[in-house]
Amino acid sequence: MPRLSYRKALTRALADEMTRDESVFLLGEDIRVAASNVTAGLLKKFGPERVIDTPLSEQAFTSFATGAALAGLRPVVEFQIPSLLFLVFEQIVNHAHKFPLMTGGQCEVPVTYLVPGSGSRTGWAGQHSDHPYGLFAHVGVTTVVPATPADAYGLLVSAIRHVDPVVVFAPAGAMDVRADVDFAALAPVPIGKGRVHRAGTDVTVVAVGHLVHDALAVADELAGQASVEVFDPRTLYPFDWDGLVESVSRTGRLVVIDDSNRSCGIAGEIIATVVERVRLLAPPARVTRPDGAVLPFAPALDRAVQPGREQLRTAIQLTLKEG
Amino acid sequence: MPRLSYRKALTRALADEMTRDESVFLLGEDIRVAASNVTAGLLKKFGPERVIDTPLSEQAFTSFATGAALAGLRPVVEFQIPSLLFLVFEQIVNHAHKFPLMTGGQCEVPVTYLVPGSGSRTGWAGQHSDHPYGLFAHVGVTTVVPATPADAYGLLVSAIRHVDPVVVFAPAGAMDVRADVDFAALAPVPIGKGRVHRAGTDVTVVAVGHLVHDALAVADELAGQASVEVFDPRTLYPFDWDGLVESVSRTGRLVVIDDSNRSCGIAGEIIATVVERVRLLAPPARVTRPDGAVLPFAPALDRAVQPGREQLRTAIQLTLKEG
Amino acid sequence: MIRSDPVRLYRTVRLIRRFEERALDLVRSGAIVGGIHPYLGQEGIAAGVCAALRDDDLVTGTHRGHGHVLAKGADPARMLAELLGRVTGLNRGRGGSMHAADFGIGVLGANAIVGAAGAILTGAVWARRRRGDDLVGATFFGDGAVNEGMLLEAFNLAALWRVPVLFVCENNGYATTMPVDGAVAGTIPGRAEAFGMQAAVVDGQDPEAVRVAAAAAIARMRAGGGPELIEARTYRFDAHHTFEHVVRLDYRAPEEVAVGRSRDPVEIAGGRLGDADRAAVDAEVEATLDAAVEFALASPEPEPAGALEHLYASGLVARTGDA
Amino acid sequence: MIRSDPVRLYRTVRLIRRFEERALDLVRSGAIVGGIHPYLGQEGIAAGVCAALRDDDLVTGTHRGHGHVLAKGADPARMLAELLGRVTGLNRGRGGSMHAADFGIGVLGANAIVGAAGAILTGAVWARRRRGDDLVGATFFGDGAVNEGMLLEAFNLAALWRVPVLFVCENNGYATTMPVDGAVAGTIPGRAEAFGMQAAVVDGQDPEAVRVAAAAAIARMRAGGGPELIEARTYRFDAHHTFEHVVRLDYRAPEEVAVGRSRDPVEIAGGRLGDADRAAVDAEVEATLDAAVEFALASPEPEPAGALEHLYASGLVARTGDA
Ligand SMILES: Cc1ncc(C[n+]2csc(CCOP(=O)(O)OP(=O)(O)O)c2C)c(N)n1
Ligand SMILES: Cc1ncc(C[n+]2csc(CCOP(=O)(O)OP(=O)(O)O)c2C)c(N)n1
Ligand SMILES: [Mg+2]
Ligand SMILES: [Mg+2]
Repeated sequence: MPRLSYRKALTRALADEMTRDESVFLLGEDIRVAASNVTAGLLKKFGPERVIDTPLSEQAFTSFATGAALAGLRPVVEFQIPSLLFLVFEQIVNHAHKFPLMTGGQCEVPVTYLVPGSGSRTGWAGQHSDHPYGLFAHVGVTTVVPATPADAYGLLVSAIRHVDPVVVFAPAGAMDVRADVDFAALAPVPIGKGRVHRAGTDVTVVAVGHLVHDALAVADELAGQASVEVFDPRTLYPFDWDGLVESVSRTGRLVVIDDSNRSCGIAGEIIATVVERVRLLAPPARVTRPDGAVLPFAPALDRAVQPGREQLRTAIQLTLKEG
Repeated sequence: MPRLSYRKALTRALADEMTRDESVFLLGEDIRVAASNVTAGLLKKFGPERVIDTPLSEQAFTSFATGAALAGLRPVVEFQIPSLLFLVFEQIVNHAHKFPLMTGGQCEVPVTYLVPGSGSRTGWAGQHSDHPYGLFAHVGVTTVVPATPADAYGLLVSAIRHVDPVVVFAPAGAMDVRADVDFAALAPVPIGKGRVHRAGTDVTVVAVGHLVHDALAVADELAGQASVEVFDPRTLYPFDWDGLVESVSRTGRLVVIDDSNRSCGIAGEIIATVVERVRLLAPPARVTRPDGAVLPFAPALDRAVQPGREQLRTAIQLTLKEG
Repeated sequence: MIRSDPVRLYRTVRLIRRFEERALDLVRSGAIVGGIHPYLGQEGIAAGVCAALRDDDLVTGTHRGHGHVLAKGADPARMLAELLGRVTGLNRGRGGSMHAADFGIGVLGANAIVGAAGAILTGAVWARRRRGDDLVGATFFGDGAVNEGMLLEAFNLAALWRVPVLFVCENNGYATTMPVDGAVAGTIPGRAEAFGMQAAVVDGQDPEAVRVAAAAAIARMRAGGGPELIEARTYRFDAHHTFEHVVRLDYRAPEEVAVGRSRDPVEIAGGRLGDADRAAVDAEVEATLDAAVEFALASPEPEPAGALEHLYASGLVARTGDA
Repeated sequence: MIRSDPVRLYRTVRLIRRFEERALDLVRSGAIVGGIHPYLGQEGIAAGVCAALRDDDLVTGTHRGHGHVLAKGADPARMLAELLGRVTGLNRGRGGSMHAADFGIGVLGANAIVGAAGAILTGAVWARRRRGDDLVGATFFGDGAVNEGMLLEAFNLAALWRVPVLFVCENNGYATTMPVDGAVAGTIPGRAEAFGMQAAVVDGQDPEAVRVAAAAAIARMRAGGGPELIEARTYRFDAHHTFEHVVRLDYRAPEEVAVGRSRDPVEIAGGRLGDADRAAVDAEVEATLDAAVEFALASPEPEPAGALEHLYASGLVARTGDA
């Protein structure tokens, strides 16, 4: 089977949707020359009317996309840096998200916000290394974080077709992942549906984004000691609670690994919802960034702030011991 | 004892700190005439050099405050609407919050962001009724939500004296609360310290902001059936985990009521942290706004989206039945 | 309306005036919850601009938006029902005064966030033109909004991409209580000119003068010109918001208010009609509004169970906030 | 520097040039992680402006900020150590290239968010003056930044409150790959003039011309004038960011680059010195940088255990992300 990289999967999803649906167009900074590499080749294929470089006016172009969506188009807005989402938070949350309810159902806002390279890009330091998906899960904007090339393709396609705004985080730690993929089998991945990457019976590990690969590696390492199920929610909001509850009901144990700040993050939400619905055999555990984390520049410090395999292994082992 | 309203407690805190410390000044929209009523009388007392009306340039004046704080002053920035915090999210999170770490400890950013009337103000609809304190708890900005006049005074004083940025949410539902207060006993309330408003033995109810009063009312109603402890965290970040764990360890049961969206909210964080540290007798429960809530205009709909006493009563009763 | 039509213009101005006066009564009686931002005194601007628009053109309004929505042709009965939070309202009672929208007639909504709508309208007009509709747009905002960065970004985008949007600044001298001279460095037309836009200043109290200026700008825009700005000088006759009827804010001298109110757009437009014509219009407006009030008050309130209808266009049902 | 001092000016320009070239070597060797935004070609602007400032004046830089920090007087050894993420760095290795700061000499930091620093500097200068320090500030930004609403808001605040800030726009023709003509409607000086600021265009390749223009503006500001803007026309000799050394982006014709590089500030400043003087400066700079590289490379890396030191000025210790 041919290999597909995560990055190229995103490109392919954009190209396929632009081909399928004339109303899809791209908006962003340096997307013509494809500085992020995700829009590579698209200018040539679809022309400058559908691959539009914007001035550095994130607030205006985000709301411009809202307006274009209200008028029936399907904009995909690329953001070069995850923290640019802070800059346009008002435009997404207060407008794009709220328009359908506030107008009593008069409109739809089908915008996709794409963040290639979210989380730490080693050496880009404090203002370029955030992973703010939890913020969108809190306000209730559809949020997906694909882990694999096929899911990157399928979720981006679904995001573009979705009638509500969707934020697509493509973690820097996943962008270079490659996988054997049957191109003919590439298909939309339903929003709100998780995926069991590896079945197990002793503990459910929920891993978000690139950390799915770390979770799989740790599960392999521990294979002799324990049977670890790895659950990838893929969509953080709306979350596949039924899928997860099914898994945890079987295993009775829960560990979450998530590359965002601890307090009020998605890992905490997962634990809270699970303990509301399932009686666990042992206390749940999570591995996250610390509270309030800001990523320091020096590479060793940057890594120290991100959740890692070592911590996950310890968390799993602790959970297995208790109960 | 004299009566003090929550609103007047905020005014008094501002006046006392401005008197005590020349470096404190106020910045905001319509604060000279005190449209929110919180700055009433301060222009006359402290003059236009310390009570400064700004143009409608929230981003610039928020960062202006950051700069002034870097230069040794202590700005208090008033925001008329909670969702204005969305508009300045980048300025607070990416700059004010990150400067100390990113500069390797070269600076402090002692800014207070004051939001009088957060949450629903009935009839102000979708863009004016948010309660986004969970967002700040996630990014790690110090966040306080006082429930009583004395705490409003004491926490605002502490916020102003704090060397890091602090967001002070003064819920609309608490602004008209009055209490008998010994003025001589008004004092700073430590940041990060919760308060047991009512001791109990059967269940710990954690209530945030104005909902503390609802929780106390429900606890009274249920007095015949159960002994309810009401815990008011007062500070949401950094949270008084030790105080809460102490309470829940005694009662063995936990219910949280919080007027913000469910997913990735503070209620979920409270449940997650508690179950990590305490073995409960029954599944914990929370009463919150729904996921992704936008407050509709019509008053009955607005109320329907906010958590209320009825729901809290049911949650407590369910929790008591189980286990 | 390329030609002058004094009767129509007067009818619009009169309709808005009397609508507002009826709405004020309903605020006083408590039937309208949350109050309104009365448009009294500024009617000539919405009337004049909308008279120069075609039915298929698009507009966005402000927090002070009743006039914009009515002038574009919304049904006063459904508008009033919206202010009363009834299911028959334009937004099915979900929006209220600050969010009234009527997509069917090109009203993409009043908007409660100052300066936010300009970019949205720019995107919508651009998208509709791209889809082949030969229309233009007009976006209303106050003198306070020209200090919002997001609006200035929208000026740039619209000018750069030559999107035919008429930026209509209603300069009523104040942003709430902030005088324009205390907030705007430079001039309002100067801000548009800085982005290469043509800008004009017009007497906002004279609906015909506004119509002429708007018609000229719109004609240029329809002929392929870029966006333009009109600063309409006006005066707000009443409170910033009806809360001022309860809490007196001291920022406009009575003499100033008297001078401001002396130039009344209703009198100016009415003075151009014969007595009989004017009386006929007045009677017609009164009958329309009598019916509107009756309709609105008789309309049912929405069911609380449906509080979150339309939250997601996708039909996603959000998790409730219950335990 | 009210008078011309060609030796000093050349020394600064040459120092920045050679610093950048050394840094590029260290990027290529992998010693500097994450890459840099080289300031090559633009040295004359930082050198000229900083030559017109006093030691106690304040500046902020950009993502392309090495030149600004060095020209204001930072120790090249500690600056280089910062780029290498060493504890001896200006920010103790926590900031890196885009956040280098030296509060002791009035450098409130480079800043990785385009357009963000202007309001911060405005607040800082205002605050220091209010505390009795008779100083001014200069904030550097690119041609892309003039499309950011937050910067335009800062123009307004500074002009309105007459804060003596020199807004220095380094127009190098591109924001990453976006040509200035594709992004800026109107002109750059026109944007400042719209807010009532005086604005000048200067040849950014001639350090002395920059110095003269900056000195004139600063003299007016010190005499009580308001903020001013200088647009310095320049050309970026190298990549937007060193990632371009790896991934070729196609947006500048080789002929254009050749023309751009033909006016070299180092040659222009050097040409005003006698050969001996120039050689002496060159030798001095080389010695300084030899020592700097040696110092930086010999400096220890920070301990991962201290990754979150300085996260809170209050000393708050954040919860870790471990289970
Ligand atoms: C971004 C934003 N800032 C502040 C407010 C609160 N607010 C509502 S209306 C208003 C004044 C607006 O003034 P102007 O733009 O002149 O319009 P006017 O009210 O005079 O019609 C303010 C400060 C808001 N709704 N949005
Ligand atoms: C607000 C914001 N938007 C986008 C970026 C990503 N980015 C970094 S530098 C840059 C280009 C900046 O152009 P300009 O202001 O002209 O400065 P130059 O790089 O040419 O020196 C962009 C888009 C950013 N850092 N901040
Ligand atoms: Mg106004
Ligand atoms: Mg540039």
